[in-house]
Formats: sequence, structure tokens, C-alpha cells
Amino acid sequence: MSDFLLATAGAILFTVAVGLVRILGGPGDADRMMAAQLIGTGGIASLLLIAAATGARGVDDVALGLAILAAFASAAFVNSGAPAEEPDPNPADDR
Amino acid sequence: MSSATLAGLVGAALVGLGLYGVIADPQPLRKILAFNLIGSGVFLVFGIVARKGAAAGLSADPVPQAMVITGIVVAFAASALAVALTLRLFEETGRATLRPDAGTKPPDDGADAE
Amino acid sequence: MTEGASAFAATAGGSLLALPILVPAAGVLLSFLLGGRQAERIALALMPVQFGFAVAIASLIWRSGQPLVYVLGGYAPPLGIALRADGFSAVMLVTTSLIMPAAGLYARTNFATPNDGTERRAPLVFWTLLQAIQAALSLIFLGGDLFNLYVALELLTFAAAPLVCLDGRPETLAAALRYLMFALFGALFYLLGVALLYGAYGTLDIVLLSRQIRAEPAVWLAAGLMTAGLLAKTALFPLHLWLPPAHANAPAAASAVLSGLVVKGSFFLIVRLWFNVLPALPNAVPGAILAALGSAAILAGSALALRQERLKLLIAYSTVAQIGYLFLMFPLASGPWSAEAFSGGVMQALSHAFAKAAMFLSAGLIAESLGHDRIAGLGGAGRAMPVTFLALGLGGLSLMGLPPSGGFAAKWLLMKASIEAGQWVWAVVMLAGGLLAGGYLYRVLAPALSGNRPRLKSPPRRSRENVALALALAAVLLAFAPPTFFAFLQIGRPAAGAALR
Amino acid sequence: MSVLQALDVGLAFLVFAVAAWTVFAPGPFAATVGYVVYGLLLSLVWIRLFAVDVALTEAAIGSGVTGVLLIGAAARLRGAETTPAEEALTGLTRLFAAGLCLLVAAALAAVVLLLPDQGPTLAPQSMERLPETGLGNPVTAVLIAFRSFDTMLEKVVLVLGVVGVWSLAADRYWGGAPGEARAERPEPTLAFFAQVLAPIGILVGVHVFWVGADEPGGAFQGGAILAAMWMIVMMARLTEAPQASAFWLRLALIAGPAVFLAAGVAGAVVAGGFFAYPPGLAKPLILFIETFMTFTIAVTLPMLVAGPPRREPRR
Repeated sequence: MSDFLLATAGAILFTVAVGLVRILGGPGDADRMMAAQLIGTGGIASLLLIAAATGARGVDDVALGLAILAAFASAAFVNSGAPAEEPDPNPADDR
Repeated sequence: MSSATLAGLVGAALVGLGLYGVIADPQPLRKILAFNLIGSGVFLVFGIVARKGAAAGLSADPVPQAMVITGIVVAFAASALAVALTLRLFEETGRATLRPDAGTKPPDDGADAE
Repeated sequence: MTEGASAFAATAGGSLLALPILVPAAGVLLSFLLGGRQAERIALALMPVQFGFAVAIASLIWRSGQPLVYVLGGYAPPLGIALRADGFSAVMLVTTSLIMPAAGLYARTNFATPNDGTERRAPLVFWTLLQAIQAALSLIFLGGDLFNLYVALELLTFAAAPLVCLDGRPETLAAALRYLMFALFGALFYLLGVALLYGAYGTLDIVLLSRQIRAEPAVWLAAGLMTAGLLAKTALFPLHLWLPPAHANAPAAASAVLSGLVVKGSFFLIVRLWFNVLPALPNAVPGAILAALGSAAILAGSALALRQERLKLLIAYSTVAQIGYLFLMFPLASGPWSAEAFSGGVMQALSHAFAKAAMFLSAGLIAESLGHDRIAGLGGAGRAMPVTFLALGLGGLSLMGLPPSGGFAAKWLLMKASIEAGQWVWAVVMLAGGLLAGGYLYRVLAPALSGNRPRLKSPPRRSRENVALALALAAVLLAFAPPTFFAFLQIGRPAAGAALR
Repeated sequence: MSVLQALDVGLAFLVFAVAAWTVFAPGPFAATVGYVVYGLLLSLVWIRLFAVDVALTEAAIGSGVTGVLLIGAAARLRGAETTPAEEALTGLTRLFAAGLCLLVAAALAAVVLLLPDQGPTLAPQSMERLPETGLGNPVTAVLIAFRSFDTMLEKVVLVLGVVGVWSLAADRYWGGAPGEARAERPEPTLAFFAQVLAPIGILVGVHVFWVGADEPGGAFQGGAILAAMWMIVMMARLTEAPQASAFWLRLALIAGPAVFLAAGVAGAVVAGGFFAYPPGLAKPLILFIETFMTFTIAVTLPMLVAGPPRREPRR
């Protein structure tokens, strides 16, 4: 059972990593922020799977905290004005 | 190789990587980022030390863990101070640089402008 | 820990050790809370208290002939934290508690809160951080646990860096940022070494560690990393780049504290590391490396000081040079002459603290009175403000190492030790450094004492001149330190390398 | 356990790759986003090291709040991103720097590999004295009892951090509120988001603090989550940043270390030593101190992120 959970966690991390390669490159900052959010979601999922498999205590709180803070980071991004370095298709959305 | 040793090797690599960033990148903000990388590498070394100290029913030695928590908070405060300095410097001069001669013109009114 | 038990038998009066840390820390919190003029009042009121603590600790050590030990919270090391004071700590504590009030009295003019009591930025920050420096230094001198000392290093950084850019000019901001970067680098490398030592021995208590340390890879790497980090904070050549702009641009009272005391904090930890934590390591090679860097610092720092156009920068570069002397004690610290070398190093730290504080305060007065501190424009200034220049000159006497001065005593002891050890090269460097110091001081003093009196914007206030003069006289008086003083320095000093004891 | 090992190797590779991205990324903004991702992955590593308390702290402070600090800075530094040619290091210096860093990393790696698998530890001693504190989480016990002196001083470091950041204000703004005054109306989406997230986040923050006595969690982690919630509410302009001269703000900023210090000194009178807890009263006293510490962290972190006062003080 635990091997299955771990394998699932690994698979999620792998897909996230692939997505990361694609998106961290940009072109815009908003794309990059999306990459961060993507790995946030995937990371939390694999975190819970790893915790279930290895029996570490208290990991659900870490997952909760991560979920809340990931949302917080994107709010900060929006608040920072999020102007893109490269021309953004919809600059009006960001201001 | 145990996961603890692996984490320790990652820590060592992070210290090297961060050190390179600190030395090679002239922008203060990038240097601050690199400092954070070094910091987390150092914390990971504490982490493997803690993990290798698993005993008495604990999966990891609590003392180094507590030190890492203290260290993370201090590192954050240091980043905040460095960022504030960088931003102020940028506001004053229009650029953020650590060059020693950046605007070292001798002050014309009282060198000791207190 | 039966083995550790004897090291932590509570010594009478040990609880006194917590007070020089906790009282200024409480002062910081209160000053920040109450704000306005209260910050200055609290800071100045606590300074005599701090002096009282320092003297009480010193006299307890003197009477018992043993280091003072205190265990915090009843949790004995290795689990908990111990404070420990030996002769060296006590001397540094007393020195700090003398220089701090001098800087404080001097700074009252510059950092006064307006009469209506409105809180101003610079005064609040200055008086709060001055107390923070005091707390951090006390902890550095008294801390017995390497991680606790890391916290002390960070306290010191956070207290010192904002003082550099208190006036907000762009060049001071750049200087403060550079200072902060070097300090962060130093603290992280120190911390990395701490992690390795804990990993190897499971304790960070200095006494417990010193009993277990063996020459093995982890220890060598830890020693190298920690020393490199502390050197960056001490500004030993070639890691000195941050110091001159930072110390030259800070307000004079802050410069006095930064140059006189703050760099000594990290130097103190290097001494602690090699003499108290790692005495079991063969230290001939590391000692020689440190002294070689020190020699380079003496020559390069003095040569650069000779070329400066501004007085405060000249004094700052001379700090780079004088820091170099501190490191000449390391290769000489084993063998029968080790006590002499150790005393010489400590004497250099003390006399430089007083002399440099006096010189920065004098330079501040000169800059305020003339409206500038360009060396080319100092002609005749010595006639217009003789007391200020007397303080500057007496401080310079110590830097050159001419008798009678603490600097002379320090350099004499170091030179004697190096000749007895057959390591002539350090003696030659010291002589060259003295000559160069004479050169750069001549550049300042010769024109100042001749020529026409310049018009002063405002004459310096006599009380402030007296503060600078008192510090300079203290540097001179150190020359007359009695032999008991040197015996006191040896209290609690573990035998280094092959030394007896 | 080969699946687990494969996972570990994959995770290690990912952490290193993202760290390398933050160093070599094309612009500061891309680098900071990389850092946020990096912090997240690092939390996973800490879970694998069975250091859940640290994972929480890393997630909350190392990645969360630091990430926001750096993202904000990168956004404000636009225009300063180009490096003047004279500041770039020459190829030779770069090579030298790379060699030096490689050397440090290799030496460190070698020493790490040499560390014994069962290293020296203070775990038994911590567990032996844990009952005296009445706590169930040994990490909290180290922080608030065994090494409480470190923790108290580290809180003072945070206060100094605020003093240092505020000291960068222009004189005319001293005492005013941090952050630029914004006339524009808040972004409705952001405001809605903050209204939804903040109550949940506050609940989680208090929960994390409260379970910290016995389970992973505690004052730092809970305080950091609370801090994030206050920041998001300020970002959404649902509330104003307080004035730096406000007495209540100063009181909130020093409350944690002040209560801790006072308790430490009281220990000298009541329990026979500085920072000693009277037997039997240890747990309530520790929770009392931690409550103030949580509160102070929740107030301090946003102030450190907000930067120096940038508005004229209101009287």
C-alpha cells in the first residue's frame, strides 16, 4: 500500500516538474506565478501521500498551512502590480 | 544512501550554489536570494544531523530542529532588512548597486551630516 | 553527564552574568516602546548600571581566581546553555562599559530629541541600537554555547548595520548594504561550522566541546568555515572591503563604537574558537595563515590610509591596519611565550578600542567645526581646537606604538614574543606598520599644527572635547597596566597547543 | 523501500534544479518565483527528514512570507534590473568563483558523507526532561524551555529588524504608516478573496499555535500564518496599515520578548534561576509566553515586509 502511495506521489511530482520546466521559462511573470501555484497544488498532494506512506505525524497541518500560504503568495503577486517584463496580452488585467 | 545523507548532499550543493550567486551576481536582490539558498543549505545540514540523531523514540533530534526554526526566523528578518536597504538605495539613486564608489562624492556641507 | 558536572558547578555570583545581557535588552524594548526622549534617558541611565555589572563580574573573578559560570534555566549543557566569564571576558566587558557612555555623552548633541518631545527618527534609532550593541557584545563576551553566540552575532549585525546609514545619504545606504551582506555571509558560514560541530559531537558548549575535539575532517572544515565567517565580520584583509565606507560614513559616535568595539566582538569569537574550543587542534599552520593575513592587513591598510583625502576615511583605513595586529598573536600562542603573545593581542584590542574611539570622536568634532573633513583643508586647525587635536594625537600615539601608550605595550609584548619564538618576520611587519602609521598621522597633524587658524563654523563644545580626550588618555594609561593585570587576563585561559598550565 | 528512495532522489534533483533556476534565472522576478517554488519543495524535504516542525516553519516563513517579501521587492525594482557592463564579473573571476564554490560544496559533501549513521544526539536527554515542562512536543520544549535564552534573544532580533527597517524612513515620514497611500479602490476579486481566506487562515494559525504544545506546530508557525492573514487583509485594503508611532503597535511588537524576558527574570526570584520555570507551573507559564510570542510574530512579520513608513504621520 505504502509503495503505491509513494509511487503516486512520485508521479504527481514528476508531472509537476515537467510542467515547471515549461512554465518557469515564461514568457510573462504571470505564467511563472502560475507555475508556482501548480507546484503548490502538486506539492501539497504529494506531501499528504508521502506522510500517509511514511507515517510522519502532524503533516496535515503542514498541508493546510501550505495551501493557505500558496493562495497568499498569489494575492501578493496580484497586489504587486504584476506588470509583465515581456509585453502582456492583457495588460489591463494586471493593474 | 539514506534519505538523510541525500538531503545533506543537497544541502552541500545549495551552499555552493548560493555562494556562487552571492559572489557572481552584482544585483543586491539576487544576492539576497542567494543568501537564502545558502541559509537553507546550512539548515539542511542541521536537518541531517537531527535525523541521524534519531533516538529515544524520536525520529529526529529536537535540538538541531529548534536551532533551524530559530535560524529561519532570523534569516527572514535579515532578508527583510536587506530588501528595505536595497529598495531605499534604489529610490535614492535610481539604481541598486553595491559598487563602493556609488556616489561617494565627498559631501559638500559638513562631512559628518548627523 | 558526570564528566560535564564539574564544569557547571554553579559559581557564587554566577547569576550576575545574565544581567549585562538582559538589562540592556530590556532597555532596547522599553526605549522602542516609550519612544521620544525616553530612549535617550533609558540608554544613558543604564550605562552606569552596566559599568557596575562589569566591575562586579571582574572583581568576582579576581577574588576567586576562577572563571564565573552560570547555567540558564537549570538546564545544564549540553541540553541547555551556560554563560561563562574568564579574565578576557571581564576586561572586554569593562572596556565596553567605558566606551559606551563616552559615545553616549558625545552623541547627546547630535541625537537630541526636540524640546517639545516629538519623537525623531535618528535619535530613537541611535539610542535604541546603542543599547542593542551593548547587549550583543555582553552576550558575545559571556556566551558559553556556540549557537547562542550565533544569535549574539546576529544581534550585533542588526544593531550595527542601521547605524551606518542613519543619515540616509545614498553612499551611506550602499555602505550599510555592503556591511550587511558581509555580515550575513559571516553569520551563515559560522552557523554552518556550528552545524558540523554539533553533528560530530552532539554538543555546542565550549567547555564540553574542547574536551572532545579531535583533529578530524569535520572539525577542520568547521574551523575553517567559522573562521572565514568571523574574519568577514572582523574585516581582516582581504575581507575588509566593507569597513572603510561603513565606518567613515556613520555618525561619529557610531563610528567610534563600530570601529572601537563592534569589530572586536567577532575578533573575540575567533580567539574563543581557537583558544577555547579548538586548543586540541595543531594550530601552527592556521595561526601562520591568520598572521600572514594580519600582516597583509597592516601593510595594505596603512598604505591605503596614507592615500586618503578625508580624515574619517583615513581613520577607517587605519582600523583595517590595526585589526591586522590582532592576528599576530595566533602563531605565537603556543610555547612558553604564549602568555606574552596572548596579553599582547588583548592589549592591542583594548588600546585600539580606546584610541580609535577617541580618534573618531575627534574627527567628528573637527568635521562639525570646520564643516568638512578634507585633510588638505586642515591647515592650522590644531591651533583653533587644541584639545580635539590633542585627543587625536594621543590616539595616534597608540596606533604608532610609541611609548607611553597601550599600543606600545601591545606591540612590545607581541614583538618580544615573536622574537623569542624565532618568528622574526612578524616583528619586521610591526615595525613597518608603526612607521606607516607615523606617516599617515604626520599627514594630518603636521599641517594642522602649523599655518593660520581657520575660521570655525562653530567651536567644539568643551565637554565633548573632554570625552574624546578622556578616551585617548585611557589608551595612554594602558601602558602602565601592572603585572597583576596580565595575571588577571590569564584567568580561565586554557592551555593552547603544547603550552604548559 | 526502493520506491521511497527513487522519490527521494527525484525530490533532491528537483530541489537542486529549482535552486539553480533562482541563481541563473533571466530576471529578478523569475528568480523570486523560482524561490517560492523552492521553498515549497524544501518543505517536502523536511517532511522526509521527519522534521515536521521545521517543515511548517519553512512553509510559513521560509517560503510563504519571505516569498512575498521578495516578490514585492522584485516588482518595485523593475527598471534596476539591467546590470551595467562594468559591474559584471569577468569570465576569469567567474571561473575562479565557481571553482571556490565547488571546493566548498565538495568539502561539505565529503564531511556529510563521513558523518556516522547513528550520530551523537540530545534526543534522550530532551525526552528525559520533557515531563518537567508538561509539554508533549520536544521541539517546543527546546525552544521555550531548554534553550529559551536563544529564543528570547531571537525575538529581540526581530524587534531590532523592525527598528532597522523603520530607520530607513525619510525623516518627514517618521511615525507614519508603511506602504504607499493608494487612492484607487481595492480590486474586488482580491477583497473577496481576502474576506474568504482570512477567517480560515486565522483559524488554522490559532490551531497550529495551539497544537504546538504537544504536536508539531507552535508560536513561530502559527504566528507566521496569522501574519500572512493580516498582510492579505491589508493588501486587499480592507484595513489600513497602522502608524509606526501608534503605542499599541509598539506594544504589540515588543510584547513577546518583553513577556518572555520578564518571565525569565521572574524565574530568578521564584524558581531559583534566570529562565527557570517553577515546578508544576511550567506548562501554563509556557503557554502564556507562547501566546504573546505568537501575537508578536503575527504583528512583526507584516511590519518587516511592509518596509519603512512612507506616509506623513496623521496626528
